[in-house]
Amino acid sequence: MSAELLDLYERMAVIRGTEKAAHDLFMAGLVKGTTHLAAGHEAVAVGASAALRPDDYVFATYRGHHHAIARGATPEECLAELMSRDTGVCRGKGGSMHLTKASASMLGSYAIVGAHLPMAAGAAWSAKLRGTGQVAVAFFGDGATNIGAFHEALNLAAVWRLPAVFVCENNLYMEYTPIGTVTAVPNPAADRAPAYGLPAEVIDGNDVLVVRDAVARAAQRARGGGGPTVIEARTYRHYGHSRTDPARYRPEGEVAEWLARDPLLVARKAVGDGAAVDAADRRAQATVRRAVEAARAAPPADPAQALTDVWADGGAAWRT
Amino acid sequence: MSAELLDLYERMAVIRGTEKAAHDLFMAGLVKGTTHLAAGHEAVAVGASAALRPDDYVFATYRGHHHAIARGATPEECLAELMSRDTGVCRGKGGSMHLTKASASMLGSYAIVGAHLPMAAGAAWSAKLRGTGQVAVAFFGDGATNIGAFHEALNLAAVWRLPAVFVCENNLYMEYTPIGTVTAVPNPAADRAPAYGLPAEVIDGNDVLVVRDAVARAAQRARGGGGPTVIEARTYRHYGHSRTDPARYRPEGEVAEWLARDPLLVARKAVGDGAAVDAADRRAQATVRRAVEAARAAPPADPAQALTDVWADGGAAWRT
Amino acid sequence: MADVITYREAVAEGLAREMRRDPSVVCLGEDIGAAEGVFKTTVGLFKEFGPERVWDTPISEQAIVGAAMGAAMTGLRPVAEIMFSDFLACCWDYLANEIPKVRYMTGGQVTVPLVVRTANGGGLGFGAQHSQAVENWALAVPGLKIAAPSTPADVVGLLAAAVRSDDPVLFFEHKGLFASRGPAAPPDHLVPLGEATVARPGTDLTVVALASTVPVALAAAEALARDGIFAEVVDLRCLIPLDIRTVLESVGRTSRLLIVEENPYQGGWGGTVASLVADEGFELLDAPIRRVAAACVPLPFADPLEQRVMPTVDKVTAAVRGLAAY
Amino acid sequence: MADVITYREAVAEGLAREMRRDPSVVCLGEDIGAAEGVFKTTVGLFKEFGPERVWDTPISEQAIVGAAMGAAMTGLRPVAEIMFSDFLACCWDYLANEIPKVRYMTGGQVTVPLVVRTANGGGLGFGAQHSQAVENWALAVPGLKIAAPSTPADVVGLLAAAVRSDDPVLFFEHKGLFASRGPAAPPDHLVPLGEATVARPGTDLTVVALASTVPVALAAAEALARDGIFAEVVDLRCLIPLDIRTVLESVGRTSRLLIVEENPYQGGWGGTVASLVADEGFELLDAPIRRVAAACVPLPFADPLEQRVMPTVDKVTAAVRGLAAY
Ligand SMILES: Cc1ncc(C[n+]2csc(CCOP(=O)(O)OP(=O)(O)O)c2C)c(N)n1
Ligand SMILES: Cc1ncc(C[n+]2csc(CCOP(=O)(O)OP(=O)(O)O)c2C)c(N)n1
Ligand SMILES: [Mg+2]
Ligand SMILES: [Mg+2]
Repeated sequence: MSAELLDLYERMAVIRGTEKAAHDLFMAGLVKGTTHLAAGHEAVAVGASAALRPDDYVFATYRGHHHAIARGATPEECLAELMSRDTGVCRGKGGSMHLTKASASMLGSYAIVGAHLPMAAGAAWSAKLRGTGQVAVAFFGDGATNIGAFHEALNLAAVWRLPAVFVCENNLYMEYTPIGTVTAVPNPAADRAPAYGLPAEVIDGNDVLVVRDAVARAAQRARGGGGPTVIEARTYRHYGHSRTDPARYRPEGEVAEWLARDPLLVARKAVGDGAAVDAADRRAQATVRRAVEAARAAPPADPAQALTDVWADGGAAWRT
Repeated sequence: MSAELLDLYERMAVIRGTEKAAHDLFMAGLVKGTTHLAAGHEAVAVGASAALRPDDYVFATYRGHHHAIARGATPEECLAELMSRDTGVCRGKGGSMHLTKASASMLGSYAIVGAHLPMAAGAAWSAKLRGTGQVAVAFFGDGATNIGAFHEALNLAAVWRLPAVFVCENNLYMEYTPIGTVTAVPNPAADRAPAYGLPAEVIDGNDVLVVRDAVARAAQRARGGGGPTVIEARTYRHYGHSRTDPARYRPEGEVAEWLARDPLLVARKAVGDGAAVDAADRRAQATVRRAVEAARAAPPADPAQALTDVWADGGAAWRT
Repeated sequence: MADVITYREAVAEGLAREMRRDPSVVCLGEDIGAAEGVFKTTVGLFKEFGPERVWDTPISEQAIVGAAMGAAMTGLRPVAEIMFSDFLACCWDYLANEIPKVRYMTGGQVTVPLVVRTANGGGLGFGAQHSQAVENWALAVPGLKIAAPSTPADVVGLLAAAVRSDDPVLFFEHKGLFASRGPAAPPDHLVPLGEATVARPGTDLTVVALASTVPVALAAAEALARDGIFAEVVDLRCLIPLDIRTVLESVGRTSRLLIVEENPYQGGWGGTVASLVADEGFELLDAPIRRVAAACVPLPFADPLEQRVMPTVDKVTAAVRGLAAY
Repeated sequence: MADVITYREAVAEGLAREMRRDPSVVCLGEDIGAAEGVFKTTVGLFKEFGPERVWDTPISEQAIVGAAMGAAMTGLRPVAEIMFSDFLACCWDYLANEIPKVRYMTGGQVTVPLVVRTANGGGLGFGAQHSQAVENWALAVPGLKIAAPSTPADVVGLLAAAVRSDDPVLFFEHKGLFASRGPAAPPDHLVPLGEATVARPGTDLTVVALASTVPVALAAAEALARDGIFAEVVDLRCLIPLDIRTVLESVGRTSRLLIVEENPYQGGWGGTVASLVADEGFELLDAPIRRVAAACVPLPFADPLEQRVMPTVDKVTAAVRGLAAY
């Protein structure tokens, strides 16, 4: 039994539990707006994080709970954000779609599809110019591969040989529409990599070790001056696109097949030691329980916060 | 000697002469703003037009004099436009960058790089839905292959199997910067085609027959329901990017090499009959001379025109 | 059809009516076909008109709107959906530089009869990138017509006008109104572009509103009437063409003007209305022109913060009282 | 350095000063390096600072501004060039939805100290897609600072403030002013963002102008002075922060306000200024607020048409006379 794998399992379980809690809190009317659960995608976030340095930059999407937590945002501050608490990781100003933990180099969750890929290229450019050896990673969906920013970012990163890693979480669907119906190639990210002279891998995104290893290879290449890599991690979301979506458009057989390949099950099997995994599950549950309690007990977001933080001086004044 | 080829030669010579006139008129202070001469690119426009139906749609760029004339705009109405005459093809409202001859299915010259590729996809979509058998062709520069609209247009056209042809005029430079320094692949258009599952050809853009044949194949494929094709025509501009550019950034040897491959020289050789070509040259010169005279004699653009044609009712009212 | 329908249903109804009437009307957008729209505003269309008239697209806003433009130039009347109006930023070149200019810059050679529909506005806790009222971006662009209905019947009537218009129309559906109800539109209902309406007559002051701020203004007027302050509420319905005549006539009766906008003050359409009145209606005014607009901040996620930022009935009521007492 | 320099030279000078001062300042854009810029506004930079500080990019406006954002979040101070301001439409998502919002929506966790420079405005016969004054698109977006200098010295001083600002700044250089001349900026010249200046004092009426309309207003004021009409010209210099105090003080002295904008009337910044004055300065006014703006059409190519559309000295002079006689 590998201690590292068990640890990765527990991290995934914490994410799973946190999102389950978010879902329940939504149903209880304590979370407003919308959420895009990443349940099923945990291995991508946890595997990648295991391969990265703490100061490597991460950019994620509106479906970003797993990345925020994998990079070091606490379940409590994430749930508090969703529940509009003053202790939320963005003080209630971001919400589910914008979880950000800058102190852990998790530089944001962005809700305009594809927009963060150029930002990641820019962070990689900055790392290169400053000579820090940092890598910048962008996580994005299959649907994001058809938007212009994807193209521009990959070309720029390739030409400037930037230390960037582009990780597509291909979960087969955009919101409700299968990616295959609107994309001209079978692997929406990997099949585009040659257009930028970039290496690509299609990997099993539900196996945390496979993800870890692929990201490690890409990060090493990036740090060594070898430029960007495209990784297409095949995975699946357990819930619908967002809280309003029952996801009926997905064939039953497909859902069952992927649930059987749940990243937690895959990791559980790989650990081999059922008792150890059960113990990890219990620890994860306790972590989540404490987080829920703390978030519930936290003070509500402060309306005065609405008029701060537009400018670097902390304020929002636009006129004299 | 092929009569068709001689005719194509003469068409190219008319375009060359018209642009030379535009240049001279600029120097004489009779053309304002800017011009982007296509001298050197004539074979692309004339070769493509020879392969297309009169009702096939064409979309071009700010470097579009050759396309407008090849599709049926007269030298006179083009020069009149450049000279701000009321008889200009756009009544003085477009200028050099926006030559358009809608009645000849030449649906415009667009000055935002890459913007017209989605439009061409849309025209192809419309042709397909209306069942007209028309094809839509977008001509664009090498530099346009790095902008997001290129990516989105090619993917959409591929997925919807639209009757579109994407013709890149690769003249090796953007404004002043060599395309190779900012593009991750050697053939900026053709090497991207596989990313959309599209066939591509790299062709000699200075040989009018080569262009004609390649576009004919692509148009046939498109009309037959085979979807879009990417054609990358290698060519060269004889002048700088625009009238203010002496183009010193280009190595002398490179310029000389390409001038020796001037599309008019290539066609002249292929025709074989020097006397016939000389006669065609004389006819072309006469055509241009008449056009210049007519444009010079035309009335200036009418300031009242400034406030028309915003809306389909002919007016510009935005309030009651 | 029911007597009362939701704003959301009105969108689908308005589209269906036009698609039945004119076979050249086609729809395209993300998830609008088989899935019937993320906001359920295209329910029934795919079933009735099939995949040749209702097209699911990739996430390619530039291709969606750019293709709509090319199609509109060549014989179709496309209705493109941009899911959230914030995403207009992803295809802004088409809305700002291409679609509204091509008719003019070709000297009238081409016409672009298209509609771009989009879900606009905040109040639902969707955060900074899914909540903006962006009609002001469009207002600054010559060549776009801009409609923003506040009631289900107006949705149907303005959509009919928009689809039939030979000019490009940006059609803002307000997310916060989708669930609201109102009388269904009569058959063949058509509301011409550029005609404001007096949503509630009054004598003491004019409140000009648009889309989501119409119900806010009406609620405030209702509350104030109980205190003997009678506000006239003008629903602009369109920003371009702008029916300033109706506003000036109302101010002629009331001598006081309050403008209620969902967007921030700076750059907002209220500035255009205010400056027209401050010029052409200067002599009519007995008091300063006031505007209730959003704070100049991105929209925050949390409810209490969002309420602090956006115009509310309380803020409008307070502003009316202040102005009436001036 | 020469005592008098061009506006164009001032841009390169301003950039060089900041790059010398702070090694974290880097430039990126199309043709700005080896070619020294399409408008020759980056002359000398590549030679002095080399390819590690001055980067030529592909034609990828989204990547340019998006990468600048990522770099600004991680320790650099990028200055991105968007060649013509019309092309901001090609990366509008970054200017409208990402750069100005990320600080707020992360609760202040990140800061985006960047400058986007761009050549703005018309009058040169560049046609509809290369001539717009688009500062109003930005005005409607909370979170962007907006500078638009009218003189070479202000170019240097405002550029210094912009680069040093920890907030994102959209910096509009006016194409029509590039060839104009003015006194060079003294060493360490800095003009704080958000401070208007009285470009010419006067007593009879206030003319508020920006960038290209400042010389137009000054020329009109000069001509009118000969007839005994004394206009005070306020050069706003920035739209955000907006120095409305200086405007209100001036109107307090003159009681009359004319606003001169290059953009069309609807959606223009003049509406924001007008509505602030129509509210907070209502009692100061002895006459309607007037605006000279462009016609609501795309910019035409031909000279006589462009002149018909844009604000000119004659139009301003006529408007001042009308207002002074009111
Ligand atoms: C530019 C843009 N267009 C559309 C949307 C609406 N939208 C949000 S998520 C989504 C689907 C994205 O699919 P994918 O990239 O596969 O990511 P997933 O949600 O599957 O993780 C869409 C269309 C958006 N947020 N941004
Ligand atoms: C979106 C956009 N970015 C930048 C420009 C400025 N610009 C005009 S032409 C040009 C170079 C285009 O190069 P290419 O596509 O190779 O065409 P060519 O001029 O060589 O025919 C550039 C950068 C523009 N018009 N549009
Ligand atoms: Mg997906
Ligand atoms: Mg080129």
